[in-house]
Amino acid sequence: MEKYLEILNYTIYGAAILLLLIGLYGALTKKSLIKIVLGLSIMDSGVHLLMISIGYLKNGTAPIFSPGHENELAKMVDPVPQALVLTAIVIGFGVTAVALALVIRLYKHHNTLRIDEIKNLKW
Amino acid sequence: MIYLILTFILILLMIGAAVYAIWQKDLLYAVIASGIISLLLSIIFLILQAPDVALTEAAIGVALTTIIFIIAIRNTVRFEDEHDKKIKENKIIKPEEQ
Amino acid sequence: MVGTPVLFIVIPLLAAFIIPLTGMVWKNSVRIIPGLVLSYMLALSVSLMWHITETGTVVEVIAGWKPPIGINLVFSPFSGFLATLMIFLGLLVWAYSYKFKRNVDSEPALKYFILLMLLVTGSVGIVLTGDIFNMFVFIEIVGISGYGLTSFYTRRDSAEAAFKYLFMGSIASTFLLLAIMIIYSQLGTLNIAEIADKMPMMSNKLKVISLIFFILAIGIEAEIFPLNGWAPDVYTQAPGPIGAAFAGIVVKSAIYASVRLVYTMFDLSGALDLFIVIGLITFIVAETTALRQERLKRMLAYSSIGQMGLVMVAFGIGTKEGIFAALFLIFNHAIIKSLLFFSGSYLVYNKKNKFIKHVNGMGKYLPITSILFTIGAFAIIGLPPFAGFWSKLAILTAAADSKMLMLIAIILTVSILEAVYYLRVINRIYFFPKKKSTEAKKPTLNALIVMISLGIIIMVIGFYPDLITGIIDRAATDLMDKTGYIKDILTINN
Amino acid sequence: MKKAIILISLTILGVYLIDIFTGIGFGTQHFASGVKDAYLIGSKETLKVSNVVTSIVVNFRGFDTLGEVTVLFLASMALGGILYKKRHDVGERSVLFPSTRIVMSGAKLLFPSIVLLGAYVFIHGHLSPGGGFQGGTIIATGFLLMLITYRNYSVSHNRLSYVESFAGILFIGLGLAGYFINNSFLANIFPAGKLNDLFSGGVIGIIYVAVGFKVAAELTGIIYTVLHEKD
Repeated sequence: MEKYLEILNYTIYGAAILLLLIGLYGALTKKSLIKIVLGLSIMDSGVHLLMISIGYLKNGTAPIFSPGHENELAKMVDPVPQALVLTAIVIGFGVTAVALALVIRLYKHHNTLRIDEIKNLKW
Repeated sequence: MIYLILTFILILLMIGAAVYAIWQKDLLYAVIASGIISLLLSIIFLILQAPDVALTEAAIGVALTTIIFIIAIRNTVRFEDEHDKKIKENKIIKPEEQ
Repeated sequence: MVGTPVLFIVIPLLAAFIIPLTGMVWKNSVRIIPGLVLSYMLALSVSLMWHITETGTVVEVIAGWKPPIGINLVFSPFSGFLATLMIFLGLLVWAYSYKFKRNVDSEPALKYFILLMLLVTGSVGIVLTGDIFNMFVFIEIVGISGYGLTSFYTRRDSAEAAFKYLFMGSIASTFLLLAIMIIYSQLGTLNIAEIADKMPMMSNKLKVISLIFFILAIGIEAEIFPLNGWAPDVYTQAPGPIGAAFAGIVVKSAIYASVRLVYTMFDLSGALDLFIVIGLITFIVAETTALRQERLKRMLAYSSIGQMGLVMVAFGIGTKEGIFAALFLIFNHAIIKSLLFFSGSYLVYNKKNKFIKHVNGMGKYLPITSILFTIGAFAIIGLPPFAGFWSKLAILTAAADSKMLMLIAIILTVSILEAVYYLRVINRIYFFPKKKSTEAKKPTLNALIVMISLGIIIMVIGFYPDLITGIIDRAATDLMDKTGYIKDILTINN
Repeated sequence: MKKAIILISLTILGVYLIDIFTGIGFGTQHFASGVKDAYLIGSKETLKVSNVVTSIVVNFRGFDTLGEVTVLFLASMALGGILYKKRHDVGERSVLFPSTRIVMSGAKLLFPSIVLLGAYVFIHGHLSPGGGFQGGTIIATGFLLMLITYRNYSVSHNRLSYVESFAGILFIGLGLAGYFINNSFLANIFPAGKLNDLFSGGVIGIIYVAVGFKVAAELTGIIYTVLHEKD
């Protein structure tokens, strides 16, 4: 059992970091503005997964005192990262919405989404 | 044990969806793939004992973010390489050819 | 006492939620209320500055939980000094742009003031908060209001600049979250004082990694050299006064964050040398780039980045004199660069590309604005009767005290470059013939009052630097006192 | 070339991150004494809130939530500025696809239950998983469903900003009540009650309801603004 948990250890962290890297790669190399925003949002997802998995405890329970289980303090997973991720998700949504609004306006202005054609300013 | 296998499958699917989302030229499919990432992510959050976050991710990541992306795509173009297509159809002329 | 630090955040947010309601009844309230709120904040911060000279640092807990558990706000001489400066500048920006775009359709113009007020609030929050995740939230508030303000003009390429800023800002927030999580996973706390207290428990490798992530994230906001690609475009494309707001408010809060991290949270000895190296590179690269600019606002933007590099260098010296010089420079840069942005945007008003050549001969048509621009330029170069002279002198003496002679040589050489490009503009203002097609725009009355009062402040500080050095000296002592900071927060009995 | 450089640097970053996080370890307690236990005990003993995440989000770190609500407010405001149109331009909304009768009646049927679910989630935020954000977003998805199905379904912009402003004022007002009565912003001013009771946690439940209304109104407003962009 311990061995499997060790695998899980690597897979969850690995998945989170891979998501982060894939998102970052997309954001840095892709030419389409929407793809860039998509990459940023995938990157955010990766960080959120990373944060939640840091707070996880083996065989832990959710941090809720349900009736009859009020004394299981030690078994509860860490609630702090969950609260932080809650905040971060909502903030990330706000940023994504603003980004897409900017994309729509850029498209109206330049009639293209290609970042290599929108360069009135230096990139 | 069953959770371990489930998590492993979910993670594989999620990475696959992420790669697909970045690789796919059709932005609509890419956005749907990113919605799938959020969906799988919310299940993983549930397995990691974070029901609050799972609920939020399901509502925001799957529904709202995806729909806003789709609206943005509808207002712009659907394909990533829309430029090459336009050149092929001679709709726009490259600046140096002018 | 007018109130406690928490009102710095709560009152503007309350006003921001109320304004949409009052705006339906009385349109002009959207313009006026932010000004009232900013004046209230200024009164509050000045009275708190008086208060802390007698009682020492004010620490306020939120929701009644003592610091490691709850979030706390710290109004110390250092953070209070920066907060007061920022609020003062915010008020000036508000007054300058009060009549802004009156004839244009009013709706986006009205949103401008709410966004400006929240920009100031977010920056003050970054400075006052004692919790790293709370700092992240405030950085996001500053970021989003910044994106909104940058993309304010629909006709220019402002959306492009805003998108660039947003791209960098998103990557920054990701790295910030990573760094916060690494620290949380090791120490189990998010409170800056407790992190500083427990820092020896962290392994060296993780310390270095999290510091790098922090510097990467905050460096994007603080316009450190390789990460400042967004800044010139934002300064150029945003409305004129917003350039001043970025240079005077946002960047200062980012500098505060990085300084707080290095001086208080991390006990790494090499971090200060890193500051010097980064700062010097930023300083040299930005000033040489500014020399090659053809547009006025871009030139001012690069000059601003260069000055921030100089501030980093001064902080990196690490002695009390160094910190004193850095804070003095921050103060001077805030008022002088605001004056330059304010007057500069009138010199190139109504020009599409805002080229430097458009200022030709403006000395005759806009005499007061030109004189004020000249005062600002002389002050920032560091000519003797103006405020900028004392801060440059302070940096040079601090470097000399620490036996860093190379540093003095580099700073002096680069300052000559700085002088060259500013004098070039002044030369054009006074000694070049005016083109026929360019028409001058007279500044509005409130803008004129703001610019003249800034000019007077520069002159007064230039002649009587003692007016401000006492406050800066206390702020510098406060920053050096790490154990005092930890003790103030962790042993609060509320 | 650029891609190769990016790939290499990303690989380096990835290796470093993997190294760090495997060093940190998974599924174990990483730190000896953190704020975690204080939160768990405080939530159970003092605040009498069963959902610890709720008590952190609303009370212990309630200031973050205030900032976060402001971020959403700012986002909707910035969005309005970015996609600004003169009043008379606001015409018909673009609909993603013409919906069939089945979708239309299905949406009509689902909408009340979605709103009800959202309300349930944020009223019981301190007892069960969920709360203001979750409930608010669920309600916003309900409005989203109506908006994309019906071409002529509209939400009054004024009404949205009434809800938004009043919810925000309620949040800050409750916080200020704590400030004036108990000398600390957001401090609890009502009796805490009993653990696992609907009326437990004092001010927390009420604040979370306010957050729920605010989030719902703001997200609906954001979607509404974006949907009004016609191609």
